[in-house]
Amino acid sequence: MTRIGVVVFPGSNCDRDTLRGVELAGGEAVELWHEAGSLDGGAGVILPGGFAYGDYLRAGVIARFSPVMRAVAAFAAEGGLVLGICNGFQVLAEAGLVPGALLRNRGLRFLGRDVRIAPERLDTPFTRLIGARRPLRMPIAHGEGCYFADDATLDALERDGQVLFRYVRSDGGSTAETGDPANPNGSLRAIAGVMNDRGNVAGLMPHPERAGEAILGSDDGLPILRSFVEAAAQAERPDGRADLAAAAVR
Amino acid sequence: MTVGELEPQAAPTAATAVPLHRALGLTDDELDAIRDRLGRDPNELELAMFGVMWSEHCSYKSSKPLLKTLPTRGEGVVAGPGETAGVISIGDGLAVAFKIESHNHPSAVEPNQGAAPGVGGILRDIFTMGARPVAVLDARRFGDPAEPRTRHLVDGVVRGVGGYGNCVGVPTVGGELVFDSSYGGNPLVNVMAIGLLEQRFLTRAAAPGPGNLAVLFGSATGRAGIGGASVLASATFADDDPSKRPSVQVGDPFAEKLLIEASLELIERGLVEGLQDLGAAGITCATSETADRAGTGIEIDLEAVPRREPDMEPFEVMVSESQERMLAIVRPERYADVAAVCERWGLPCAVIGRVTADGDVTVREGGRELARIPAAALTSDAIVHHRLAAPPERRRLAPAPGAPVVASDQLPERGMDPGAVLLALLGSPNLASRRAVYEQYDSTVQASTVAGPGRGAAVIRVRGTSKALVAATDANAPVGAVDPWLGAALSVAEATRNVAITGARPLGVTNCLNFGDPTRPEAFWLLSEAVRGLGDACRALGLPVTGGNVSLYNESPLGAILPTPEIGVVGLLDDVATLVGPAFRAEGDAILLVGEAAPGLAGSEYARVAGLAPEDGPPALDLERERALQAFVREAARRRLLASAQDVSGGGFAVALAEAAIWGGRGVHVRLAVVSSPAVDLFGESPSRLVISARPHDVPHLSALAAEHEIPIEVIGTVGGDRLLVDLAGAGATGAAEERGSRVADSIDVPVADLRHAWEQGLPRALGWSQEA
Amino acid sequence: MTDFRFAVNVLPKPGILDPQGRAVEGSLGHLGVSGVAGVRVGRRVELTVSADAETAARATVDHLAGELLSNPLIESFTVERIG
Amino acid sequence: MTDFRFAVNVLPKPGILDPQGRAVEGSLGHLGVSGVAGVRVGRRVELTVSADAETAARATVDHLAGELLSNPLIESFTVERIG
Ligand SMILES: Nc1ncnc2c1ncn2[C@@H]1O[C@H](COP(=O)(O)OP(=O)(O)O)[C@@H](O)[C@H]1O
Ligand SMILES: [Mg+2]
Repeated sequence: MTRIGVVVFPGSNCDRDTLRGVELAGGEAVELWHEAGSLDGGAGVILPGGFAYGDYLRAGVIARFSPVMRAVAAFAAEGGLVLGICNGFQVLAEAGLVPGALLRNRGLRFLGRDVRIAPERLDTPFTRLIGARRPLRMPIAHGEGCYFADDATLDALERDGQVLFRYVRSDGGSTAETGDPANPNGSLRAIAGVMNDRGNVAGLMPHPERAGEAILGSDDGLPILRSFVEAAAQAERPDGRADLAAAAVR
Repeated sequence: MTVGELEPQAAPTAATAVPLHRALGLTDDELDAIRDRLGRDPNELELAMFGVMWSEHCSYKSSKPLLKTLPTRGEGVVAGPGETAGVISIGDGLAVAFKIESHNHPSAVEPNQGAAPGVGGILRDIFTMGARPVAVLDARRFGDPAEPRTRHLVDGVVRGVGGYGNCVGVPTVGGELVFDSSYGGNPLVNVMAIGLLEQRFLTRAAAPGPGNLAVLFGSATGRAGIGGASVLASATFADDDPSKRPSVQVGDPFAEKLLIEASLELIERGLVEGLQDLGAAGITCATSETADRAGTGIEIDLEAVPRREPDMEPFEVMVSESQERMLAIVRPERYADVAAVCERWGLPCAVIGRVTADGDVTVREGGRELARIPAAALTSDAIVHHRLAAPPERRRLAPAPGAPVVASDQLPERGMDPGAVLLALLGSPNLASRRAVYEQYDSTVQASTVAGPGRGAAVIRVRGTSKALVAATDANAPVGAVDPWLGAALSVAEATRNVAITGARPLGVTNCLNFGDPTRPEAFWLLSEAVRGLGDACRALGLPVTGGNVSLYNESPLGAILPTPEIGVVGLLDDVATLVGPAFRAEGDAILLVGEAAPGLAGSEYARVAGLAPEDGPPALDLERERALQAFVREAARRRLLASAQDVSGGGFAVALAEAAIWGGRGVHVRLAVVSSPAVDLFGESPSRLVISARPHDVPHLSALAAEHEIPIEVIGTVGGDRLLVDLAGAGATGAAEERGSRVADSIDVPVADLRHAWEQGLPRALGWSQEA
Repeated sequence: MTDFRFAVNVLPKPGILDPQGRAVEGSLGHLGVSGVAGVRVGRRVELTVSADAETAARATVDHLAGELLSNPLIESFTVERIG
Repeated sequence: MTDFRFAVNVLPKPGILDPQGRAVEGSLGHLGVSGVAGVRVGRRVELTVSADAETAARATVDHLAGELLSNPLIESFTVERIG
């Protein structure tokens, strides 16, 4: 089975959910302590949600300096698959591993609710198994999820296909612009998830691991985790990683 | 116990004029009782320790005799009152721990920072037992939502509770939000927490084994929350800088999260003999309670206590309520492992003393002994007061429960159209959707929330099993103001009914008694009647009371609060696949009314909206009927005869029906036989009633089952369309009502979309929150 | 009317727990920084006041700082003229 | 070694939306305050650095301010010596 590392920072609180989500998606989940110097043979790494270091100062910024993040950055630089969910996205953004920053929600309140998102493309390691499901329903739970980047960066992200998910209305048809209630935090261009330019590191604010079983109201998150596990399995094979990176970008 | 909930004490400003014990909140009689127990005069430090431990909050000195009357035994109870939290076995080697507590007074002073540590405190009560917290329910009551001060408090409390709970990663899955002007000067912030544990890890807050180490871990100790005892500081320092002695504590949810993980790791690795959280009265409370429970003593050395601030006085260290700390009792040979666990989680940890055999709490500083008090004198043998109870004047004016009063069966002026009344009720602050508030909480973390806030009881699945926990909180304060026995009994009936209608079996009850000054005989009467009602209801329903909390002195210059017995119930659903929800599910399903309306509108939301005086008489409660109703609905769920089940409570039948329609996104057409009067039948809140729906072919089975339980049941209509249509029929309808001057002629006919709109907009509008996002 | 620009610095009072400051101190090791202590994390609010005179402007800022920008139970503030 | 105390003021860059600043402006009316504009809400971090000389201490602070205390994408900072 494919090993997927789930990082545990002090203050991570979705680590257990994510470990379980990886297992539901068919992977072998291993905990990676924030002081770890290596990724313990993981074929992919997930930074889970929560409040690493209390999110004090700025969400994700203190966690970014954890020892394990050096290993994560090195792994990403080699083309390894990295996914940040919610707080994990914030950590990746602070670390500069994905573009942009996550500002306080437009309404200045923490928001926990189900949102609808739609993938921009289905040929990435994070979305390949989503198929025709649209829109995807899953919870958000964050106070700082307003995606921000300057206009030039946003244009480049769109041009280069780095926008992974956008918030959409419940009919799924239309993108939720800033100011639309379906865009819960005021994210610019309704961006809910992005990738780096190489296509192997992604972050998203909604929680796929909380939408992995019908009993919880939605299993729309499962295909995201399954995509990740499957892509990681492929990356494990000789030259798999290079293929993957080539396939993912453009 | 709840941190920072010490009742208001005499202002320490005139410390020099007032004898020290009085400035510390102790009466002359209490000082004598202390002398008795010590056989000598206490010194200042000892007096400070008695002052906090003999406070109402820590000692239960007024309520203890009442609490003793509550039923505590029940199936599977593993820990009951007297332990940090109630624990009940749920099979598979698992157990559920749960408790409710208040954080009222600090929240009134500083809503955000005051409310937040309340969450931390109750969570510690749960994980101290070895349970991982899996859910929080927050029950809160505020004054008039139109008042700026209320809005400030609501906003602060919601941010405080949310900020803390969201960070520690425990989902907030339910609770209450009630507005009543009586809470204007004294809001109620009650928080219930639920945890799951493997029963073999059940841990006691006891200090067994003389020679074992007393280990303090978590945050360092500062001057936070010294409260009333700060009088000692002003007595000691000539020019005291008050800014240095804040009594408001700042919670650190990040530290709490680390504390949860470290504590559970210590327990699961078998490294501790006992574990207790530090709350009110800090080290004094933790050491004396753990020693007393084990029949041992504890000797501590203040110099060993890690501090956050320099120059702390011994009493400050002893009574500080610094948050996010735990006391572990550890065998000497295991200390190195304990320290390693704390280090890994980044938590300071220190041996501050050891368990002794002498039964005393002994405080040393280096070689000097500063205090020595029998542990029991501070806890189990603390003073008890038998307070005077006298019913208030007004009580005698109120008619007996259920007495029909002419005034109450009238709809208000706008009630020419009951549809308009229904819309007004759905949009009223107490009945409208709570979404604007609960969306500020994380209700889905831990990925086990089957039903979160918003629609009746919360449902949390138990991972690794097919089971689910079902929980609800309720308090009927308005009826309690008229008849406290009935108010408490109705609260139990409603909370348990909310759990039962999902198909779950209620396991036990926890409660938070929010009342006024117990030295006022009328206030004490309210409390004692409420406890009697709580006990009677729990006995009738066969449920143990496994714990709770008492918050007295909830009074402000504006007056006392309504007596508020907050009830928390946890139930067990054996197979989560059989869960019954409240929403109508399918076109063509039959709608049935179970139970029957009884007169008495006092305390209802209808009465509030219509401006009726509470002296009208509240609805009666038949506990035997309630028990039968709950047995019926559980059995119906078990046999999968129910498509939906919703209980009739706030706003009465019409609101229950409308909610099931709104949540199901479906219309209904029903015909209601009015027995009493349209107001009573549509909007009255008499208990033991349900609105259920079922597939047509299940109806005969349901009827037969209801007959077996001797419960009235009646098919009243069907699910379908997009409007809510209620035709009124029967002797009490139009004609007869008109004759009595009630003037109701119309049926209800409102689009479900309009009902939804009223329900969704009500709360943000009442609070003046902009409709952002 | 003249425009005066001020900064209001809001910090946790001495003795009040400052979890943010503590978290920052705790992370310094990871950054390879030593010799840093006494970290307190607060807020800085900059604002422009239009008034006839600086005293009037400052009175407005003091009022705002005490009522809105800080929580007097746990925080103290200072006001600086910055333009 | 001498102790130097500094303050780092972190503010949203011009052009970056500052919902907190807007919220403060929005509530001025309720407080009966007028003539206030250009509100920006940021952070202030005070800290003590032990070093041989102020230049060394300041270098440490600059490093911390740029790496940890501010996010250069959205924020700018200034450093003040305060003791
Ligand atoms: N209203 C009540 N009903 C039943 N038990 C109660 C009530 N109030 C307090 N208790 C019990 O009394 C004991 C002492 O309460 P408290 O000091 O708040 O506990 P702890 O220090 O363990 O948090 C606990 O076991 C608590 O459950
Ligand atoms: Mg306790």
